[in-house]
Amino acid sequence: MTPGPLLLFDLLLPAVLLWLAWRSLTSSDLFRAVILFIAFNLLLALAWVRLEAPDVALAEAAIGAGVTGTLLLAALTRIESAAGRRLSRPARWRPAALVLTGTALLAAAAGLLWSLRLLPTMPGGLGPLVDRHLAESGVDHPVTAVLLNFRGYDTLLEVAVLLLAVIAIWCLDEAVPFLQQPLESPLLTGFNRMMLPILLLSAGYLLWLGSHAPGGAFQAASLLAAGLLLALFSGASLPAQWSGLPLRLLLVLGFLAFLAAAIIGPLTGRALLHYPPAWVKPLILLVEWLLTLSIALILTATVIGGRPTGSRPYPPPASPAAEGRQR
Amino acid sequence: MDPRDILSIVFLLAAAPFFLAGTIGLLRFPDVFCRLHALTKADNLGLGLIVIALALQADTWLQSARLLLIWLLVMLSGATVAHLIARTALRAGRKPWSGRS
Amino acid sequence: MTELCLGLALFLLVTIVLGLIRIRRGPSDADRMLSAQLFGTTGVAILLLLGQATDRTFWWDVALVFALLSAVTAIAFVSRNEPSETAQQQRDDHGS
Amino acid sequence: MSVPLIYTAAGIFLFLLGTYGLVAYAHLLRKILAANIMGSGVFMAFIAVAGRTPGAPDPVPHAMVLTGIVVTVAFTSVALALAVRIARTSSRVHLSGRDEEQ
Repeated sequence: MTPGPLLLFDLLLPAVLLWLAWRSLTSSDLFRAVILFIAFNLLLALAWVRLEAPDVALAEAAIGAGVTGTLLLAALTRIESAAGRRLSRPARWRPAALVLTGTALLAAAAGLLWSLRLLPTMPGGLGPLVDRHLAESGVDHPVTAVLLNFRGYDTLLEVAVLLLAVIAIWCLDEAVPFLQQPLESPLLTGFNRMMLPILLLSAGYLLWLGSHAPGGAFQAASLLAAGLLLALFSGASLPAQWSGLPLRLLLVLGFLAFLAAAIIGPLTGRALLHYPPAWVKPLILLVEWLLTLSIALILTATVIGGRPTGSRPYPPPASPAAEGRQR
Repeated sequence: MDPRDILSIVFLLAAAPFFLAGTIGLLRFPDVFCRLHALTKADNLGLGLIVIALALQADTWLQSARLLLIWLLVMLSGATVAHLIARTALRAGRKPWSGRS
Repeated sequence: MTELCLGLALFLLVTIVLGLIRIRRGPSDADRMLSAQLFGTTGVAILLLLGQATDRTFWWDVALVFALLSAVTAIAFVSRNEPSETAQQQRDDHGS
Repeated sequence: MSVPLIYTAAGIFLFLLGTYGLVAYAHLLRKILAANIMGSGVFMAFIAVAGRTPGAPDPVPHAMVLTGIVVTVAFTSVALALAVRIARTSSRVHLSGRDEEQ
């Protein structure tokens, strides 16, 4: 039996999470929904801590607190400037439809919970299997070993998904100015000057940590992306000549490195993604470093939400008209 | 119970009221600026006391250094955010609360 | 010692629940952002306490990430709400 | 009352809450939030069920959920870009044909 206060904690946290999710979905004002969702993401990281999932907690904290919140707020600003700030209420349901959906959902819940009771608690799962082969994986931390070696295929395609996301976003629209008008606050520039090196160091720390403890490329990349976002908020942007081929190369670099490492296997008579045992460790480290750089840029590009135009810096500075209004 | 444990317990117990004060201030104070005031109390002192208590329990200097770093970062971002939110509220024309309005 | 850490972590979670009232009632967006900021700090405190109670200090890395990133969303909010706040915001505020 | 059971039940209810949100609202941003909540529910149930086995936590579900979180960010960003594009071109943020505010 878990000790008293811990059990209360485990009863209260899911309740708070459910309440936040419910309030986020049903609140009339959209901004309140986004803020409640950000609070939901913060507390979700606590749930992963209680479920003994350190890597997932790190990823949720880094991506949830850093990237998703900024992504939603940026999108909300653009949507409201285009479609106005109207409150939206749920669809007015005919009673029959409401009853039908309600019972369907409750039946699904009952079914799932019932099936949970029948689930046998089979011993060990895949943990012991991973631990047996951990030595050959080139890293000491099981989750990183699974991510980059045993199930490298998922991670390879996952980076491809991220790349596709950027390509899809770039097809839709050109980059709009990231801010209506730059936030010229001396405190912010001072804060950025202090925070950017710290974020860079912490990203390196998480990346180095990934080989023997919870951490790794994705968490490090979201920290780097958060640093880049901080820079964007104080008006920084990539000069025009860098936002052409060099940016595209950097975005694709991580995926290409992983692909090259994967292809070494078949070239040397092994299966795809089967790294030659001699240089497993350096190969994985190199791939992880390049992945971190590319994913950080990809996450930032998704927040900017538009393709770079050859002539202007990426994202373009605030338009002069907005500056005129600036006090 | 060696003295380190006792000191840690004292610091932990001392931290609780600051977090409570921060939250009650957040609920009771009349406008944004006072609430910002209450919020930063929880940051600086509440977390600071917890960090001191845990640093006493830490086995190596590295761990207490990590705790200190976390505390400094929270204070740094707390102060910056408090300034920026207050500035936005002020620019949006929100007057600070003044007596029975 | 661990009992006290767990008890305090539970107490901090209760303060987060109290903070939810401000998110619900907070008249202006700034108040809601404020409570989200308080959740971040209290989250760091809870993580530190849980790390100490369960004797696994890698929870402190999660606290480090929280501490680093708590400012990013708030700055996103601030840059969104520059002087172009609508009048609706003013009416909202007289409620407090 | 084991800890994983609580979180599995919470995960299931989060998923169903998200399903309701996805169905009930026409506003695109709400549908994206609902989809994220559904994803978090599935991940929580998955890791909670994986946590039921005794001994050290099983790394494979953790790796898969980590991948899932990153993919969730990817699809959220594309969905938001589409929503912004729709808002810009049709100055409306819902797809339903009826014009009244949904």
